[in-house]
Amino acid sequence: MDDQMYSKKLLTTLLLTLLMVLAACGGNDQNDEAAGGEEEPEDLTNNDAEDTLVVGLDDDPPLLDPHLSTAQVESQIFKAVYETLINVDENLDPIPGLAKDWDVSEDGLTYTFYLQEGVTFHDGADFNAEAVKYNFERILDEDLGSPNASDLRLIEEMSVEDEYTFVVELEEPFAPFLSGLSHRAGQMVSPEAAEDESIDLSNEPVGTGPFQFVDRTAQSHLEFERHDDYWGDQPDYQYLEYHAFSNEDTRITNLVSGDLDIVNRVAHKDLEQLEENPEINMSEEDGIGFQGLMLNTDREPFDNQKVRQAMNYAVDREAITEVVFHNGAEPAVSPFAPSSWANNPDLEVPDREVEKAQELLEESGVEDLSFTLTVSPSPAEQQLSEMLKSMLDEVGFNVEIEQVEFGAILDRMYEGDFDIARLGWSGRVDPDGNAYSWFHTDETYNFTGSSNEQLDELLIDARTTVDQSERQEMYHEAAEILWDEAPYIFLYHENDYKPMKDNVQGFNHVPDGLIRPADLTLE
Amino acid sequence: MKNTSEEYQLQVRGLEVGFNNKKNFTQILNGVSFNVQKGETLCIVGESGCGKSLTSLSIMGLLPESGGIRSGEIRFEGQDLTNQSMKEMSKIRGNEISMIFQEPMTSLNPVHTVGKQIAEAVRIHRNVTKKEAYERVVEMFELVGIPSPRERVHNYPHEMSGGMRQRVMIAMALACNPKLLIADEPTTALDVTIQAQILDLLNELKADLDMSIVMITHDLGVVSEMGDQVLVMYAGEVIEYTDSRSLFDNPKHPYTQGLIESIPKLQGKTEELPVIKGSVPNPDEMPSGCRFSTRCAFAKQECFVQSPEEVGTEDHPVRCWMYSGEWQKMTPFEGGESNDNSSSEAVDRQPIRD
Amino acid sequence: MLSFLLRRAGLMIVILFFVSIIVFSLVNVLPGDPALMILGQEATDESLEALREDMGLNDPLVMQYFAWVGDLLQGDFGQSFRDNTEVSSLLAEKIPITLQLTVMSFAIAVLIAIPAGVISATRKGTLWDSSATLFALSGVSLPPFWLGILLIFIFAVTLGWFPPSGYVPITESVAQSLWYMLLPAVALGVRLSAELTRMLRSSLLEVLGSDYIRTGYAKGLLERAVVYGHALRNSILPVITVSALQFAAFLGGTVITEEIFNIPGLGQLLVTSIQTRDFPVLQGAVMFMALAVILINFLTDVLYSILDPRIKLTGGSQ
Amino acid sequence: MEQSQNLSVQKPKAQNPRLRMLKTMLERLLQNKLAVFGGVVTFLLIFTAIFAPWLAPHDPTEQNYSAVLQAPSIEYWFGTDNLGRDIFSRVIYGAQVSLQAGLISVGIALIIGVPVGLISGYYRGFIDEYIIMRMTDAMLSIPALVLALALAAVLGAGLTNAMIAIGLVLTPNFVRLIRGEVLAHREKEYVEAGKASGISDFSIILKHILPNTIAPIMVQATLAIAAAIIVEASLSYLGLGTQPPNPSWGSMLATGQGYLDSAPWIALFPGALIFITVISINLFGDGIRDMLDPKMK
Repeated sequence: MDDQMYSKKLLTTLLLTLLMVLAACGGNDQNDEAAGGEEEPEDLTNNDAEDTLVVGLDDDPPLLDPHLSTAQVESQIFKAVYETLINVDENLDPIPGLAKDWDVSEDGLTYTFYLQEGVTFHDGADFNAEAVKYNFERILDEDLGSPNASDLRLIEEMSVEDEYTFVVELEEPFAPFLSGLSHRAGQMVSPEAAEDESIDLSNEPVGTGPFQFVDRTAQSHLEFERHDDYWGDQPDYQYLEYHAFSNEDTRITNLVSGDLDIVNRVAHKDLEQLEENPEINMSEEDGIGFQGLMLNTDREPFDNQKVRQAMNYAVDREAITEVVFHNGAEPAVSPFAPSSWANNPDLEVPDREVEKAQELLEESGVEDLSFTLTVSPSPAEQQLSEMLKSMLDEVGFNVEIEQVEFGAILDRMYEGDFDIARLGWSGRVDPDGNAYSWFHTDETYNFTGSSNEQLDELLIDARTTVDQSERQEMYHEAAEILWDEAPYIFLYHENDYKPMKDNVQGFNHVPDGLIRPADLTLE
Repeated sequence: MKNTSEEYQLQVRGLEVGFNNKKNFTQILNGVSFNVQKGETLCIVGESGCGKSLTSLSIMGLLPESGGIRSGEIRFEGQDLTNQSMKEMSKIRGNEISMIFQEPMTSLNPVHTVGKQIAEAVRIHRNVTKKEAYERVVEMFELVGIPSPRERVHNYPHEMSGGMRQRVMIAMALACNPKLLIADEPTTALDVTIQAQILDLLNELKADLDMSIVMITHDLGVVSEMGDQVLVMYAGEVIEYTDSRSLFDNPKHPYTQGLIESIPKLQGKTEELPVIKGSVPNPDEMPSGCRFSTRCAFAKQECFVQSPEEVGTEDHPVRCWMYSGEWQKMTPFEGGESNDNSSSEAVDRQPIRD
Repeated sequence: MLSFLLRRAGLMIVILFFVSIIVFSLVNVLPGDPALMILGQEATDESLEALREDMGLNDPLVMQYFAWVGDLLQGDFGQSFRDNTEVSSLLAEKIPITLQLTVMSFAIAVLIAIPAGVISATRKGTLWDSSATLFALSGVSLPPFWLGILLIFIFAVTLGWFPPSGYVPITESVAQSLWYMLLPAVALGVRLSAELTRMLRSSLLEVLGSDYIRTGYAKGLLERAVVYGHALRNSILPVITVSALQFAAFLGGTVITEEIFNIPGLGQLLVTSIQTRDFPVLQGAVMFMALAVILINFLTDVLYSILDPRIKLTGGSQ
Repeated sequence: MEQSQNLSVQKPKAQNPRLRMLKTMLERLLQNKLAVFGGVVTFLLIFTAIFAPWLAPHDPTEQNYSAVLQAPSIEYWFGTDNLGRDIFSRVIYGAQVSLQAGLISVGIALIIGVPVGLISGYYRGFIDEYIIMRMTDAMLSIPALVLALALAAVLGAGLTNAMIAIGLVLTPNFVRLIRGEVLAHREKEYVEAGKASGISDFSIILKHILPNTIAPIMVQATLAIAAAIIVEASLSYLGLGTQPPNPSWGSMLATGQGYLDSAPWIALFPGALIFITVISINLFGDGIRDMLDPKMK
């Protein structure tokens, strides 16, 4: 009833305003109400501009609880308010986070973490081994249903050695374990806040990070303030805000002529324009994800390997990276970015070969080559899908494009109700994160329905092997199998761009694409 | 004309009024002249379409946008109203010259109380407070005989009867003590009993307030009750002009005669004349001769060709060939439309002569 | 008056009942599993089933409907699938933004329409009249999104006077907030303004020809006083009715306007909720919009009766 | 039998005044310069849509990666878009989509709305008063675009579904209009007479009531086409209407909005076409309304 009352009040106000306007007009001239506002479009914020950093995000982060989080954009926020046990540097190598050091046993089964001392959560709770244990248990708790539990699933036992020493025993060696701890599974929430029924961590995060949560305006912006008791170096500025602009043009406008200081994502069509702008600095870094087409191998015509292979030759990856991404992406042939140690340099990007594709199609003997390409309705996706249609139609396919919201695409994936979907991966620090759950039989993101025993074996071996050069071999081989099997048509690796105002300094471009706000200084 | 202009409250001379259509000007009033003395009632009589209302609107300066005064003058207390600015006119209107209209039902703004509408008129012309203006309204309500005036000022028009509303209109018109009141068919829309009440009221007020009245009506019954002077109009022209006694005793123009004959049969709202058949010709189909010729039972051939001059005495001018010297020499009209539709009764009648 | 109000209120409830049926059935045939939506990609079958049971998704539709309406009546619009926020608080957050847009464009519409309509009616046949008529004619055919893009192109991209899009809360800076909202308000308001101009012109012409206007002049009022004091108020009555009837379309216009100018109001919430299959939000937003339309129409009737004393609210359905 | 005989006898007689009426109506229409303008432009648009394949200088979906975002030129009159496609050709083909959307969705609204309105108004009663009318009230209280958006989301993106959604949204307008007309006619003498002489309800509705409602339906339908075109463009703008790469003015506008600073022609031309189409149809519709009944204005 409250809301009805509220809306009633609002409407009454509206009506009264209307009346007042009418009355005013009947009486005399009315001043133009906007006459006073001839300032520049600045000041999204009421905090002191000198002391505030404003980050522009491409989407409103839905869930601020790192253990429940699935959306990429949420991780941006976590870099302000939470900290992970392990951090990664620009080369994606692990560096200390809340764990100042760690030991891994020879057999790769026992991990001992030596924790930072004197760390407190924003609510005053102490950070210690018990807190880590609490967090791990929380993630593994089935009632919580954390989508990030898989990173910790192999934990057999964990123990609090002393207040600042924490030991984990794994069931079997798990190479990506540490990199998982640099991500959501390693994020430490305040146990007190998590237990407190009155605090909704999804909306009011409580961590140990350099900034503490102040306020959130749903689907608009988030406000943070410097955490005075932060154990590390104090950030350069007092206030931090995240503003969501799902519209890429608005986001850029607010960077160029508004008061966004740095932006997490930029439409490639705007790259040249931003690079020419003297007041904007652009940081570029290879991405770690992959993008392409998910083929439903349970359906015709993609149950036929030759048809799938034909697609690999039908698409012009160079044209795509040039026209859609303005050269801000690298053509892709495997899940591993060219900069990754897992990348197989022998796999070269093929030229577009129409005849070869047509031959393969002919060999396949499949006659009905029509299918629906499901894409999400963003401008770049639309542009890409139209290019793909044009290329594929030319070799003999008959493509119908269907624009469906991302959420609905996922829905269809789970139900297997699609022919081809435009679905990619933002990437993980460890190559396992780009391969296992995507291409191992029946794994979470393997919506293709494809299954290859040899590949499965390789992917499992690669994650249970500790030695990196051995793993590299395995991933090279896996990439070759993937190319040949072609359940997924790799198209490009998107580079990561972070445009910022020229007074923003200290930006450390880690390929995971996350902005670490505490590093930044304002000149 | 013996009197100098100062003695006249209102003096209209050679008024020519018409409408601008897309290209041409259609003249409606053709040289209308008359005088109103102080304290006198002048009745303007005629069927609808004769130009009575247009005359009154010309005086008020309320001609519709497409209408205009082509020539002539309207002198009010010696001052020519035809060349006054809008602003000057608005100072005169409702103040020195007031007007009441035919339709009391629609002449009041439905969304304001009657009191407010009258008070507004008072406040335009008198420098008084709202409260004083309302006092004046109450006073006027008493004057025009509206019972429990203090309550009635807060009524909306739709809450009052037609007669009451006409009283409200009168109160509004008289609120600023005008010197001249123009009443355009003030009783036509009302019941017969109410009509009489309103006319009595106007007569009383005229005496009390010492004002002149121009009464516009198609009803000679009204004339007999109100009129000192009578102006008979037909098709935009004055055809007969005299005092009311002479008019009834000795109507000269065949049209006037027809009007007078119609009195017993004319009741209430109809403006159709039972005696004179036909209707006033359209302005763009005006006969080239006497304008009444198409309906006149006595018309001779020349009547259809040539327009008659104003003849008769100074106190009783009339526009008809019958009273000119040439009448006897004129060729009688044989056959033709006008005689076809005149009844035998009309033919039998003889023109009454001096 | 009271019986009229009761009658109208009864009618409103019946209409709302039908609206709720429409909204409920729309959402329940929308593809997508709410449980999956909430639990996300890695949900187990057991947890999905448990949640479905918990949410009553396994109940018969009629039961689900009554449960939903029951919650609605207690002001419980449910929670967003996206971030678990209360839909009611989401609405409360978004409504003022849309309200600001609505009020501003309404004000702009009225500010344009009243002088345009008055000039056009009082100076009938002049160049002013023709211009106003041309404005009215083209204005009603200008889709708000096209006008919005045109305005962005001219005033933001080319001239750089305005921000091309975005929103500043009025609580942060009144001037800025109005400045940001000006182009969208114009884009949204012009169509209504054209409609109102057209209505006002014909209504005013009719009123200006009426007897009481002549009375006004006869008592010595100047044109200005007659037009604004007498004619306008009378001629605005039908205009108000029309604008109330237009309110639904107007509210629909906010959706696309907010999308184009990226204003985080109710319209954008609605579009996002459709795109993300956030059913409770979708239901809440649509319900609110319908409620607003119904209430506005009701209040218009009340307002009408205040402005026009002839109308006694004694009965009669629409 | 008797009836049809009567009709055949009356026909030649009745034709003359009818013809005369038609003539005066046409004259009235032709006098209205704006309506003539609207009609001519509408006709030109229909012509363009039908003969698009012959009029368009390029294939509207042909991509030319070496001519991306070209400004208007002799080769590309309206410039090219972000995939190097000829905007002029796309705009021409877009007319097909828009007009088709307008006509078909209004057709759907008529197919549902006319019978429902006729039956509801003719039989009145509980279902009419409390179900059908309140249902139309309810549908009309949800903003048309919002309802169309939700329906299109339910049905799935695509032009066909968008047209169905728009058609459904427009339906209550027609139901109300026709019901009102029926109510005005059902008490008339010829209906009473028909009833008395035992003619079936069905043929009364079909032969006597329906013909009398055609004029207002025509006017409403014309104006509804304009409204439908706007809603279709809005849905396409939001990605729920015509799917790429088919050219639709709404989706071209959406693409173009991102290039307003670098390639404004992408958005400006299709937008202008929407405006011209809608205003022409509106002018034409107003003209028809004035033609059928000059007092209705």
